[in-house]
Amino acid sequence: MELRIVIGGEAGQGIQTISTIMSKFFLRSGYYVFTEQSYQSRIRGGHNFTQVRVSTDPILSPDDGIDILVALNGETIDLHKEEVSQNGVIIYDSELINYEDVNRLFFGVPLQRIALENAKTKLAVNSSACGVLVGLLDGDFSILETIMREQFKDPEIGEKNVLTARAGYEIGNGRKDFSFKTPFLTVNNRLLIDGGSAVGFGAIVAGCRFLSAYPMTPGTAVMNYLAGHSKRYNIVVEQAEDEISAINMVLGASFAGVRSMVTTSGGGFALMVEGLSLAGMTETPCVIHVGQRPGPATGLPTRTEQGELLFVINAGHGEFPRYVTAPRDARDAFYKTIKAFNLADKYQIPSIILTDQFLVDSMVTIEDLELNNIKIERYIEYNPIRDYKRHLITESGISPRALPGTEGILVITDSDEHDEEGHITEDLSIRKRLVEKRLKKGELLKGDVEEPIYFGVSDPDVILVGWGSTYGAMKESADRLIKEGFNVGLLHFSDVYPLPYKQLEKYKNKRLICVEGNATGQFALLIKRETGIDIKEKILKYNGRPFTPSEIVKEVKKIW
Amino acid sequence: MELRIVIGGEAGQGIQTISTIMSKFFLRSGYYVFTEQSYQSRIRGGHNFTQVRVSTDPILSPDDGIDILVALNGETIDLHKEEVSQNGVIIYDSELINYEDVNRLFFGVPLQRIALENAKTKLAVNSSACGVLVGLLDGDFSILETIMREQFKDPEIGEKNVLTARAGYEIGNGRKDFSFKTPFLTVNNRLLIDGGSAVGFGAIVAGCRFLSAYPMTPGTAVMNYLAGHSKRYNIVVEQAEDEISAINMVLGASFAGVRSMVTTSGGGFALMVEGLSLAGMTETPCVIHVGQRPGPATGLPTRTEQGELLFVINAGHGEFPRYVTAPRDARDAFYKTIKAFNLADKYQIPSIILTDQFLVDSMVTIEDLELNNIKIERYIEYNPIRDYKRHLITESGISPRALPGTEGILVITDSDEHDEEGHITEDLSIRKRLVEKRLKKGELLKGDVEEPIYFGVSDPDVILVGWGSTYGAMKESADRLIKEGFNVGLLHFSDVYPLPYKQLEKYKNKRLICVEGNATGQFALLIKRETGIDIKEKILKYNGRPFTPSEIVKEVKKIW
Amino acid sequence: MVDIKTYDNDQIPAWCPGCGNFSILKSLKQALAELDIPPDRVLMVSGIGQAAKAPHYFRCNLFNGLHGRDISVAVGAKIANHNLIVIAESGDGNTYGEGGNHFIHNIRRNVNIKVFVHNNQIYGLTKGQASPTSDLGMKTKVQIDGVLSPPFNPIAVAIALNASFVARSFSGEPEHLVAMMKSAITHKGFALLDILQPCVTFNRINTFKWYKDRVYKLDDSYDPTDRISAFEKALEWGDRIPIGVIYVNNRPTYEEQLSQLKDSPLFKIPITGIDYSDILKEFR
Amino acid sequence: MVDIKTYDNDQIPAWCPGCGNFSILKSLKQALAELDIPPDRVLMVSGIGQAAKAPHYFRCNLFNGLHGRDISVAVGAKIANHNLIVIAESGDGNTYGEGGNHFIHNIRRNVNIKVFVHNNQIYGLTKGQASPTSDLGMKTKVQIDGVLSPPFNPIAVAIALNASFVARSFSGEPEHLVAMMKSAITHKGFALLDILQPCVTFNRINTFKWYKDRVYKLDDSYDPTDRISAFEKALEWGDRIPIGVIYVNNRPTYEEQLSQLKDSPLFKIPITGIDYSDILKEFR
Ligand SMILES: Cc1ncc(C[n+]2csc(CCOP(=O)(O)OP(=O)(O)O)c2C)c(N)n1
Ligand SMILES: Cc1ncc(C[n+]2csc(CCOP(=O)(O)OP(=O)(O)O)c2C)c(N)n1
Ligand code: SF4
Ligand code: SF4
Ligand SMILES: [Mg+2]
Ligand SMILES: [Mg+2]
Repeated sequence: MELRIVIGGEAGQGIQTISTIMSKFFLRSGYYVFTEQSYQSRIRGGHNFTQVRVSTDPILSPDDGIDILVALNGETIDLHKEEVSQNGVIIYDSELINYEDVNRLFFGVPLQRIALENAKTKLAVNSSACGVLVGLLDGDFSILETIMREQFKDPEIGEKNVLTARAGYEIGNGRKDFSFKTPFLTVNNRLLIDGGSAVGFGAIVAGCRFLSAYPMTPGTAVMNYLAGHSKRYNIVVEQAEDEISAINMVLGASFAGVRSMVTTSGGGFALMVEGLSLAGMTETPCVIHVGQRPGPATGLPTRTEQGELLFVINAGHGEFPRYVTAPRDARDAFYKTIKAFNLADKYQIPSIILTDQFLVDSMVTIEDLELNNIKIERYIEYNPIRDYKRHLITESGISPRALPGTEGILVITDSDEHDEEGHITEDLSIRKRLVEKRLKKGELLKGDVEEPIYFGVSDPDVILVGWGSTYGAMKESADRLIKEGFNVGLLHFSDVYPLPYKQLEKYKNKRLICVEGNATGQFALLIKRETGIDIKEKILKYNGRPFTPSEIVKEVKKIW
Repeated sequence: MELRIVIGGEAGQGIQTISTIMSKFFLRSGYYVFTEQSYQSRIRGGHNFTQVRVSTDPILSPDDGIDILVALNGETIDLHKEEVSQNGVIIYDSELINYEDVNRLFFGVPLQRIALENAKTKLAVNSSACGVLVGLLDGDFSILETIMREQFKDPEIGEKNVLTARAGYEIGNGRKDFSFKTPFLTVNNRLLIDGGSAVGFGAIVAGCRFLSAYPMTPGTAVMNYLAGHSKRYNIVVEQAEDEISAINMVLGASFAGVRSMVTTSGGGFALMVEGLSLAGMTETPCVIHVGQRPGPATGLPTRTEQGELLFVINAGHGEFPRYVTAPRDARDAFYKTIKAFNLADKYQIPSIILTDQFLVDSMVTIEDLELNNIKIERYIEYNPIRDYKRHLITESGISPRALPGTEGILVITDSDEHDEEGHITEDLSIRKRLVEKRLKKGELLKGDVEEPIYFGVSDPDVILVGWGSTYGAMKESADRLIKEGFNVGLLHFSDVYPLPYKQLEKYKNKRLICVEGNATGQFALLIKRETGIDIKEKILKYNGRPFTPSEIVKEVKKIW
Repeated sequence: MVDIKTYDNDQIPAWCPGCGNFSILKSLKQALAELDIPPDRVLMVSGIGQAAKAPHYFRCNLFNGLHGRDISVAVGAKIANHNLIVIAESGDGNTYGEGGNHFIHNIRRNVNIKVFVHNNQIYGLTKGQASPTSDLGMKTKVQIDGVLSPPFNPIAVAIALNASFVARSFSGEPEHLVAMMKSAITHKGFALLDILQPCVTFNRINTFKWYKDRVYKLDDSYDPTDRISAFEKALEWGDRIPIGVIYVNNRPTYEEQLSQLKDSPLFKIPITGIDYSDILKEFR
Repeated sequence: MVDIKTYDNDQIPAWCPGCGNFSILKSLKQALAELDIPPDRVLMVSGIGQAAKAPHYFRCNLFNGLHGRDISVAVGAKIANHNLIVIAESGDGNTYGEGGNHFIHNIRRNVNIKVFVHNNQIYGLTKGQASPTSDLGMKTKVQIDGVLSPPFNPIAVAIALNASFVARSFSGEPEHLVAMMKSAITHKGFALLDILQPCVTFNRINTFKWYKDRVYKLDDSYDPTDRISAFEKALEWGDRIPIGVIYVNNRPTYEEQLSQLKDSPLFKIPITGIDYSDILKEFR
């Protein structure tokens, strides 16, 4: 079973509320959900929409097509009606939207009147819409009721909204000709999580107790998440005056012993590049979350792209190791965030978590997270060390790390080239040894990166290669192609730098097609630079929207 | 004939004055000179030295070994005496420096006393040293005299210094056992120029009339140069409050029609990365001079490195074209600076001139510059255009450029994705077309980059591959190797991005050795990424000092 | 006289209904029209934010740059062509937060540009975080315990920096606002105009009414040339908030001090056909 | 008491003979010794410049970071471990120029760090360009016609920002300097100490004698808690230059206001063995 609901309207009409409530509703009814948001860089007006895709099988991406369109304004109908499937339906406010075209597709409901009658406020229009939806789908109203009561802190308001929803439910349930149904299936332990929260929760579990950031979409989601949980988990979240300050505060906090992070987008990261280099030089661990959006410059602030790969890998003056991971979905984002903190501490380097607006803002159903086996290692010496030298040259290149304030020792570091103790030096032979020490850590780090997932037939004719948030759409497209008889495989990377190359080596003589959300094929360039493998065929998208499986299937068939 | 003079002492003792005067002296005596400076990041004290290499043939690099060591302090003798050649000499102040080891090598002269006696000030010690040198070398004293009189604005002070120099000359000329001589050879039209001035002069000739920068070694040299010539050539030089402001001021000035540039080093460039992306998005031409020095972070502020190649090529969020040129010597720096301005205007893109401390600070003799054939093209429409659209989509991707203030038209641009007019847009189909428009310019730009120089035997066994300021040392080492019978060639790049690849393709099956002033072989990575050619053998140097020909010869022989 | 409509274009503001930005937009059109300045002589520069979108809704030249960097772009453009009327228009977060360093040092530099700040005491476009001017205690999704740092006082800081022209107005007093804009534009030198602007969506504290109840106009008895009393006036923020020209200090502009700009705007000075023999001589 | 020698290490200052930095270095050692603070409790943070090298010549913890960014690093470190005495020490270019935005916003933030600025009114390390505090008219290789922008007045700006503690001293008055350092360190909150420091190599205007002839000590009759008169005092710069504590405003520090830091320094709070079931519940 699969169902695609799109809710559209102006910014400020409550699209997000409806989609969140409905996503939770499907989760608790035993379905898998994927909820993707398309919104503009404005607070009111314009055209925004959300797709809630529901399935009895796990899903990790939105897809083309609509089975139910909830139109909060007339424009939504104009823009999306062509996408509505044959046996689909368009729900709209029959008293507010004058729509001529009346056929089987249209389902006018006086959404706002229901809200006014039952809750005495237009604001409850979201509840009437949810009610109509649940009714139409023959869902279990009590699940919706519970969610609503949780949602509203004030029980009286909760009651009013439940009333509203029930009225909507009756109307929706009255329309029996609709072919999609989502009755209660089963109780489960799954979670509904968005990428932003996954990174945020991962950071908290990793022990991040300081975050400094300057607001920037889509990075802000992680700041909001940590701030929202700061009291309970003793996290200090400080809004910096600018991104330069954010990264430098984080380096100060990390130097003094607290796991710390910044969160931003490409433009904010651009301002942190000098600080990144400082982290490299002073060997101060730090974690940087970069939520990509289309550039250059301000670009499309609320859209998605994979345009910052080569930038983050090469950012910073001078040479120093770094770890870059591009989580493939929210579950992966949770675990990779923890890994980013662990590797930052292990190698005393910056770790970059490279997500994008699509991953950050999309909600997905995942199986329960396993928290018991998570290892947090700080690699810090809390006891005084004799003749302590912060940048001691060791076999591995990793120096013992102590914290300032430890009795009897001093911790010294410098952004200038320094000696082992950390003092500024002009001794060029020390310079050479310190360069080698720092780079040695990068060699070791290669042992910690995760090889890509391979998925598909065992002897493929074509392998799709991708990275980061494209996983869901690529996996589903590979699935479909295989079902259609195509001899295809998928090689999908989450850790991207240092680039894991063993799987690539294995498949290098196959026909490879790189699928990326940018216009220049950055991952293909990285692969070529690191392995010499030249992926000539590419499927690229750069209009600000994520890939859908249907789209990839179509493109692959085109060039097959 | 070849002669290597090293002048060493503390910062503040006037090493630079002696070397500048002597370099000019050799130039005017008809010799080729290369003068390289090794100094520390401090104003007084420490150990600095300069090598003045003199030859009857053109030379483009310093080399190992010393024929005359001018020691302004005892430490200089300790540090350098082993390098002094068998028939060399060490000149030192016999009254100030107590040096035990007295043999043929040592030439004690009461430099300071001569200064005090003749000029009544210790400061004239530089003039006594120059006099001793010219005397020792049997040079033409009148040339030195002229240079000194030019040097000092006040004729009285000039006179005193000439007196001092003459006294030194007599003493130097008394020592007849010294085997190196530099008598007057010929009058010539050559120039003595350092890389910083070459970029600065190039910028002035290109029509740069606004420079904004924040001081940073070695970028400051270009700011000083333009400031020094600002009155005569109507140039506005403004010291910004930080590098972010510098690049944004430059974009404002360029948008309004003035050729403009910034100058900085890696750390300052790191702060300009967001502005770089803005230049890409708004299609505002600008020229950025990045003088590399060893990183990461503050690194070694007064030393040299080629560590920023991949950084500048990949810097900036989002995707947009840029031109990156790494001049191979001062002469090239002059012409490439002009080219950088022309290409910036032609394609409405940022151009980056990537030099390093070695190139910026070294003085070299070059044949006279040809100024008559220089083309300056602005590609600006000064007359009003009907229905003007700043970002009009054209066949080439290049939109007609007009200036704000032109009567009857409006010039509009935006850091957000915009429509052709320049207004902010959320229309994703326009987005796609604008991305393609911008990137198309990058494709065209490939036709403007200069292929590398090939030098060497016609069918080489080994080709040394290099870029930027290593040219002099590499050329000389190839020369020497060929003379010694090695079947070697040199492929040397000045334009590095877009990477010219035709010559590389031609030689790709040869044994290639990449010579670079960094620790990770960045140019080899770039070549691999752009062409797939995998240069496995590398000669890398990253202690902050430039390559010498002797060193390269040695390294090549090691791995031959 | 230039008709106010000359400044209209076909762009539709992406602001919330009721936002204070609308009246600022209209007032600036009116000020420019009343000053008889044609659109093609005006260059608006803006950063990023809700306020920074404003120039798109004008018919004039526009460079909409990066968040916080508009003042630098404006200064560069004015140096290149000082015949342009250059106005930097953005929000409080943009100008006093991200752009703080350019704000303070350009007050010193005194290039003849106009800086109009839509001060809604909040980050609007990024959905309601505290800005440098947010009141103590304001709660947001990030400032969950309320703002801890006392608000940035742009007026006091500008006076401390001996700014050339410092004024405050309120979007709810369009007549006053137009007058202030005209004074700022006709003033010779860097002019700061801080404009109180209700954000109806995110700032539930400093509402239209909140401002309306508090603002009062400085009258003729107030002397804006006295720096100490201007500073005192600048500290008034609470039950009563003064609006008007708070400080004026006529000092030479940056451009005036440059001999390079005396004869012609920089962009017009020919760059070809120049004799460089004096430079070549330096190298011989 | 901690012996002043405890603060000595074997690094040799890379400063010019006669530089004002030497006496500042010594005074800070003395202040720390007199306050009986052991070196391992002190974290010095610095930027880049001649002044910013100073902490290398102390025996203490040190993070020598980027040009202009030391205050941010210091604030981060202090939040992570508020048991540390955190001192940011750098030059005028570093702190008021490149770092200007962190300077102004951290005055507002009021984290209990100390900011000691060696103000030599010049960029020393980069060989003598004008700094934000350079006097009008000073000529350099870049400012060939002399400085055109009036000097940045850190004291006045800090007062405009209602700073917690603002003082000025002079490297040529070591006793006064030690006293000011001690007051700054013992003050609870962000403390700015601007230290006049002759640069014997590049600043030929503001020499030792120039300062010596002008500075005078504020006496007990001066009330540093009055903001307006402090502002007036801050504007005194010419024939007479006041040194001393110019403004004090005891307001709560950032750290005090955070319940997160009440029980323990942040870095000591355990991060493992925590029950996250309430978060998991939010996702169900
Ligand atoms: C470098 C950078 N950091 C962050 C952002 C995200 N951002 C856009 S607008 C804005 C704040 C806007 O606040 P304000 O300037 O007060 O304008 P308003 O929306 O309130 O009018 C921020 C933080 C950005 N675009 N660029
Ligand atoms: C980002 C960056 N820009 C520029 C520099 C170069 N730089 C180093 S020190 C300095 C100025 C120093 O002046 P100040 O802070 O007053 O210290 P002083 O040397 O006078 O003590 C500059 C511009 C740098 N290191 N980093
Ligand atoms: S969010 Fe606030 S500032 Fe932005 S348009 Fe809406 S009301 Fe105006
Ligand atoms: S240059 Fe100036 S500030 Fe730097 S050490 Fe020398 S005298 Fe001191
Ligand atoms: Mg605002
Ligand atoms: Mg200074």
